[in-house]
Amino acid sequence: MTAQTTAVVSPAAPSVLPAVRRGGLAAVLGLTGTLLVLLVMASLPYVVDNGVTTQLVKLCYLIALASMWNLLAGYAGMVSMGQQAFIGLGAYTLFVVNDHGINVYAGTLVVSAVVALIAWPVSYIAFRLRGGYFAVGTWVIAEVVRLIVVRFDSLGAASGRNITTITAEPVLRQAYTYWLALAVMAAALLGTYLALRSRLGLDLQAIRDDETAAGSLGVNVTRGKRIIYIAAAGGCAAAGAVICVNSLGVASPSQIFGVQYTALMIFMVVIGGIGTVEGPVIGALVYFLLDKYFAQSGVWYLVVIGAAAIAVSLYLPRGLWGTLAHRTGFAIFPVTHKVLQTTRRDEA
Amino acid sequence: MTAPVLQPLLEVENLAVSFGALNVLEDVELAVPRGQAVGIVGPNGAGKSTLLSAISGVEPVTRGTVRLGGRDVTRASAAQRCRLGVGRSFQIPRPFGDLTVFENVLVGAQRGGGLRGTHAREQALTALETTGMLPVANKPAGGLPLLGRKRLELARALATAPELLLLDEIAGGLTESEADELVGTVLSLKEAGVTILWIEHVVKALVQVVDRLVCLAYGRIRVDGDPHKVLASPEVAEVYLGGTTA
Amino acid sequence: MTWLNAIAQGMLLGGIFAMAAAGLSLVFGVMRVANLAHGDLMILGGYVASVAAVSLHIPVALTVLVSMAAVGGLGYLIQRTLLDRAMGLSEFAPLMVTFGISVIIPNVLVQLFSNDTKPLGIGSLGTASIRVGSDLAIGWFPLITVVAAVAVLAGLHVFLYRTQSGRIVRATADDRAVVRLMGVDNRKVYALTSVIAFATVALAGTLYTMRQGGVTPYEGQLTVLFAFEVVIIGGLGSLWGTLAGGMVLGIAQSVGAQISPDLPLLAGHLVFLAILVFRPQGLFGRSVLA
Amino acid sequence: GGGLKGSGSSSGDVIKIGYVSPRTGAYAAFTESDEYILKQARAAFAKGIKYDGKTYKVQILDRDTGSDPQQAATIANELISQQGVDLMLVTSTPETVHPVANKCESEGVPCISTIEPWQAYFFGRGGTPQKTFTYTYHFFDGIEHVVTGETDMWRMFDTNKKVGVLWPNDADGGAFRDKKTGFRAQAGAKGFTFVDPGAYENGTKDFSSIIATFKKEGVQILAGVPTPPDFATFWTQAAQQGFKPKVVTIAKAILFESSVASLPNGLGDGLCTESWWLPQFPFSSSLTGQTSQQLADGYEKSAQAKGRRWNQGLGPNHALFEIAGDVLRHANPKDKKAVATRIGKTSLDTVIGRVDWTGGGAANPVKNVAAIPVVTTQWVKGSGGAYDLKIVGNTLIPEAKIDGKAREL
Amino acid sequence: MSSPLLHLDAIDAGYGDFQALFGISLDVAEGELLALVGANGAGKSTLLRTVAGALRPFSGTVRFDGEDVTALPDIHRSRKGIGLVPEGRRLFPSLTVEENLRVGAATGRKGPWDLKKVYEMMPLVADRRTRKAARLSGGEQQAVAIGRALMGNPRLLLLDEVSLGLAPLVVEQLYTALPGIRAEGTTVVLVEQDLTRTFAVADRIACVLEGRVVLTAPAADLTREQVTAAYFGTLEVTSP
Ligand SMILES: Nc1ncnc2c1ncn2[C@@H]1O[C@H](COP(=O)(O)OP(=O)(O)OP(=O)(O)O)[C@@H](O)[C@H]1O
Ligand SMILES: Nc1ncnc2c1ncn2[C@@H]1O[C@H](COP(=O)(O)OP(=O)(O)OP(=O)(O)O)[C@@H](O)[C@H]1O
Ligand SMILES: [Mg+2]
Ligand SMILES: [Mg+2]
Repeated sequence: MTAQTTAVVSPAAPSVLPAVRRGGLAAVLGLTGTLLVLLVMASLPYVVDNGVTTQLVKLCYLIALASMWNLLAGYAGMVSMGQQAFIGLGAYTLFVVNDHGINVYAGTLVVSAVVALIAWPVSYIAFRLRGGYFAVGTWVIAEVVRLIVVRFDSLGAASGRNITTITAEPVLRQAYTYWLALAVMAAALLGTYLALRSRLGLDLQAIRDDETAAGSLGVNVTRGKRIIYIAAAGGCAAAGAVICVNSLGVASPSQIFGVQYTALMIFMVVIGGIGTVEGPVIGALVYFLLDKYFAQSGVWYLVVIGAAAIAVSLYLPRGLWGTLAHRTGFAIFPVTHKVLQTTRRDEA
Repeated sequence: MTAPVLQPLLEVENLAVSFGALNVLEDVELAVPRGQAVGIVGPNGAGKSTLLSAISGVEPVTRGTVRLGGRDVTRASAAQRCRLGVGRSFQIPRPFGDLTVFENVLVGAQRGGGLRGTHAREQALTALETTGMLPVANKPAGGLPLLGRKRLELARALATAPELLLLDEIAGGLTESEADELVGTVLSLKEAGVTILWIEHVVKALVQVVDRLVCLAYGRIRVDGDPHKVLASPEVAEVYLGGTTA
Repeated sequence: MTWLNAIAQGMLLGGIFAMAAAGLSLVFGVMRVANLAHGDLMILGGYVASVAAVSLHIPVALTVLVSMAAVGGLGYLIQRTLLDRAMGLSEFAPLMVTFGISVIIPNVLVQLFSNDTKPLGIGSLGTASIRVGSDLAIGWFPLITVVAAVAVLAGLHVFLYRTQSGRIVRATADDRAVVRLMGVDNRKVYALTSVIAFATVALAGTLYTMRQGGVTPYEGQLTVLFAFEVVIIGGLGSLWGTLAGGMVLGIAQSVGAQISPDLPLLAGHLVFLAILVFRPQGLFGRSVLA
Repeated sequence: GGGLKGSGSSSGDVIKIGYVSPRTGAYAAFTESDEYILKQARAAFAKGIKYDGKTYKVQILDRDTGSDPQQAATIANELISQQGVDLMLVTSTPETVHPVANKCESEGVPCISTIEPWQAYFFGRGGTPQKTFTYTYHFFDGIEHVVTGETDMWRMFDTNKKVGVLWPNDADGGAFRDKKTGFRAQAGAKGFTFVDPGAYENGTKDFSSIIATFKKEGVQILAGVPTPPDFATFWTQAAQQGFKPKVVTIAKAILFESSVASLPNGLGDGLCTESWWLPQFPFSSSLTGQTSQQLADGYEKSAQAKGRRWNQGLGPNHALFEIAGDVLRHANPKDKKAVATRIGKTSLDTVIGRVDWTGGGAANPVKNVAAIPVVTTQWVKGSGGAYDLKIVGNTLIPEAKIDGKAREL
Repeated sequence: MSSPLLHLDAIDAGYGDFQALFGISLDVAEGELLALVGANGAGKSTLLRTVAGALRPFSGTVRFDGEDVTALPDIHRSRKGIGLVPEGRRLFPSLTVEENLRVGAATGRKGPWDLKKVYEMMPLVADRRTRKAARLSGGEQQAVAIGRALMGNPRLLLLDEVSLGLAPLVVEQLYTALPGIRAEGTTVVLVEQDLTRTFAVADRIACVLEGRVVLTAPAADLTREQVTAAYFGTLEVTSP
């Protein structure tokens, strides 16, 4: 259509329109602060001994995973129960890439791309389904992927496999692993943030709330969903590769392809606050700390985790960060728009 | 922009839509020239909303063609048609509940309107201004009362800068003065050259705007022509108006 | 004959799946709560039955009822104290609540009963079968399970689609606020439904435990995916669909096994995906609602 | 990396021993007696360990993996990098042992492990006779023991020597099926023929096609390494469908009494398995001086047992600490390389018999492995309904007395 | 004089921090038909919701049939005979039309309305009895929503935007049926924007402006001009 029909302006409309703010200073501060934190984290291997950084590897991949699930479910409305498919594929593709002589650190990038490419055809099956059908469907897809992967003897069949070619001396290797995990986390976090601030971000939320209406407003619904599905697959694969590097291999395919990863992601996202960029980070941090300090308390620890999941979802349904943000309107990564109402607005 | 163009903006030919055994629309033929405002009336369940859905691409058609400016869009998705200039409102509003009113409208400006950045924002704000929604721009759309939602439907459609605007019952539930205001808005759109297809049971509001009226009943177009003549026709009186003039 | 046997065994297996999915069909299909604790509640049902038999010396056949009553009662409590609130909050809240329950149940069971298998013996019934020729054997207990599944699903169907209470249950699932305007206490309706659903789950769990001879705390996860698959193949909200879904999955697995022993799970999953690609709303699904 | 900081190390006069085990989660049955073992070990090391005239305090840091390999890796990281452990002990299942052992190997921390067939441990982690490990050592039985134990058992009966096998598609099944090092390769030579229907998936709910194959082939001997729930399903269906082998020797699934007792209709009676440790064993602990029987009794009577009976995990997990004590007394505990080298030079009599990394041969098939023999045992239903494990074959451990007569099913 | 069927006294109500109603006092006598008019967002729906118990007022009392029902939840009010056709239809989408109607009867109240009578009154509904509510057109849904409320045999029927989305013919049928409904003894409170209709059926009209009742008077005593003026607050508040 021709551009001139932008003339929907009613003749009576005043020409001064209110301004729209999207974080403004807060966004700049938030981003700068985040970059600073990332920089500090990146320099940690020079400052503290590797006991600290090796622990942080787990935090990094947890944040990456939680962010990916939040992007899928919290922003694009795709409640996937099958992200473990891509975590597992990430780990296993790393073996393949590694076997072809690419080192595991650079390999992670390749892995992420390869798995994203695999997710593309998979999305055609998954997107036939909606709601509960989608959730269970993606779970089954993950099982199928596992059952196929374990048919390859070269991948260790059902026994798992080890990374055999990490040769660097321990201190350096641990630093590399940490930097890799940090990079994956930063990419997941900043990628999510940038995607959400782009036009795509708003599209996704519209799709989540009502696909039909979104389509009628010109949003290419399947394209938007597909981009996110593929991106989240790539992100989960990178996290899977980090997991694999961190534990120097896969000890059990049924574990790396296990649905408990999805349960964990849901847990972190809901605890932190679904549909906020910061929520998954907080959720991951909470889980990380719980795990670090209480995992040795035997089965009661798990009972407490279960009870915490119930309590938070019932009494802080927006999650920790979501509640805070809702009460104070504060955001480190602001993505919402605010129309600044001017005083001159009551003549009509 | 309303230079005489022979090609009608919208052409619907031999259109049929069915849901299983239920044939909701059959043999619908409709051509709307550029700049014209056409009203659609008809009994409940006649298939009016379905017709809008078929034109806007929300409902797949069973048979027939939909052409937009001469271009066959029967297979095009709703999003494609929107970008080609079709804007619509839903009879039963479908707001993006977790987004603010402004963001709801911004979606339309960015995608349907194909705009970015400040341009998109300005268009969205203009659409809100036009529909009187600016004061609630920052409210979550899910919290709007019914009529607010209906106005939001209109605002979103406007934000896509449509060439063809499909309206589904936007005047219901308005007081007389509110309805008058709405009529004014729609008239100004018409003056700006927007082609309009408007379903409305509040016939009084409708006839103030439309150049032509179509009565749809039982899936077919029964009467089509001058609004007053159509309303006066016995068939319309029988299936739709039921003796009273609203 | 081997193929006939494969199909017969598949149907018996299907009955077990359908039984395991019956309660889920009500909770997930009708009440629309993706109950992640389904498998663990089944296991809990098995534990209750086992304790009733071993410690309380209740005749094994009656443990089914004890388990249904106990777990049904638990369902009432969970619904009133946790799920009611969760269902009013968001779609994720019930998911998280059931996730929490699914973590709590097995770990409390471990704490109480250790990891050892908790037995529930049914004597010779566990191994008895009807022989047809040399290649076809129909186990009595699997047969009983199939009959129970059909009976439970039929009962649930009649309840949901033929009685006023059932209609009210479905209406409540659609719009919990509006049923109140019709004088319906949505919380009582849900509590009733939960009692029925949990009792059904307990029945399935007890039969499962009897079939295995016993139960261990972490076994719940093993069956839960099958149950979800069955409900989805059949179509959400359709009880007959659940029965059909069980049969489809059972036969797919056993025919897959007939082709090669490493195939049954894969075959079942692939049939599941194939069905959904062509019928995204499931076999008997009332197509997805807005 | 120029300024990179290395590990924080523990203080000079405390030896830190890490002990990683799946105390909760799916594999917890193997480690039921951990609390008791740890209590004993702490008591035994309370006076410290003396090396080269210096007495070191001993601190045991026990960690639970929740049966999760990622958690195992995380814990290993923590123990190594933050706690600076001097020696790592890890037990039970590849999912626990591999992540920890791999970490130790790559960080240069000595590590001793057990309760995982040694082939799965060694070959599964990428070891070959040429490419051995420097820091990580293992002691446990291997397929060759199972083969000997089981074939001995089979030969006690008059059968057609046709063996049907249940080898699932998992780590254990894979190790048993392996063409070069697996079960079939070793037992085939002894005149048995094998019917292997294929690598079924764990969690299979219908075994009728496998049962039909066994029936068709006239299988009279059943063997395998199924998981407990899978075996329960299989064995029940076998009974329903009239498959009655004469001898059944099953590893893993019937390790624990409760899994045997819960098989329907007394189907557990007469099933055979191999045992790596029993109270009947004529060995005693180098740490506490207890005999096997005393260890079992001590456990059953202890508060930590909470009324449970002894289990097979007790022996090897106890032995881990025996070896740890021995190694640390004979090498500079603060020199990881030295400790690792010392493990490789250890040959110790423990509560599960001799653990020997020195001699080569059957007891030391590859550098990092001390192979532990097994006895063949049969579950016998006692009068009270309880099941007892009777030794029915002792070829590999002749010192262990036969206390039951093998009988056909 | 007998006490009014519905008596509202100084009702303040709203949503969270937002107050929508300010000190509303209003009586509706048994058998009466009261029409509520007012601009968009004036608070009419909020008022009806407060009466039905779907919304609890911040302060004030609601009396029904002489009894203080302010603390009584909606469930019990509907059993006592307050029936609401909610704004936006709110049908049960997965149920068929007939099932929707049957659920409406869950109030357990005896009375004139049953399936047969609803179908008789609204042929539009009768023709679609086996169809899923989710599949209905907008007007069809509205008709079913009215039928569903009637199935509860209310003593007090609250109709919010009753003719919204209905074709003139159906509106006509509905208004033709109204006297019949009232003849059964049902009291009606109606929100209707069509003033011609309002004047034709209402006994009394109440104008709501920004959460306050600014005018109540018998329909016969009012002119259209007075009512429209009340919409904009340009009319002096007259107490009835
Ligand atoms: N998805 C569907 N499946 C089955 N029937 C449908 C579906 N959508 C609409 N219908 C039916 O098609 C008919 C036409 O519906 P439509 O919404 O087009 O009517 P309408 O003319 O807009 O009526 P109203 O004036 O009441 O809005 C209705 O009888 C409706 O029940
Ligand atoms: N759920 C809600 N949450 C917050 N505010 C609400 C809600 N519903 C209504 N409101 C606000 O309460 C006020 C009164 O709304 P109400 O729906 O009662 O008006 P109404 O007179 O029925 O208007 P309409 O003619 O638009 O239906 C409005 O300002 C509206 O924005
Ligand atoms: Mg319509
Ligand atoms: Mg209203």
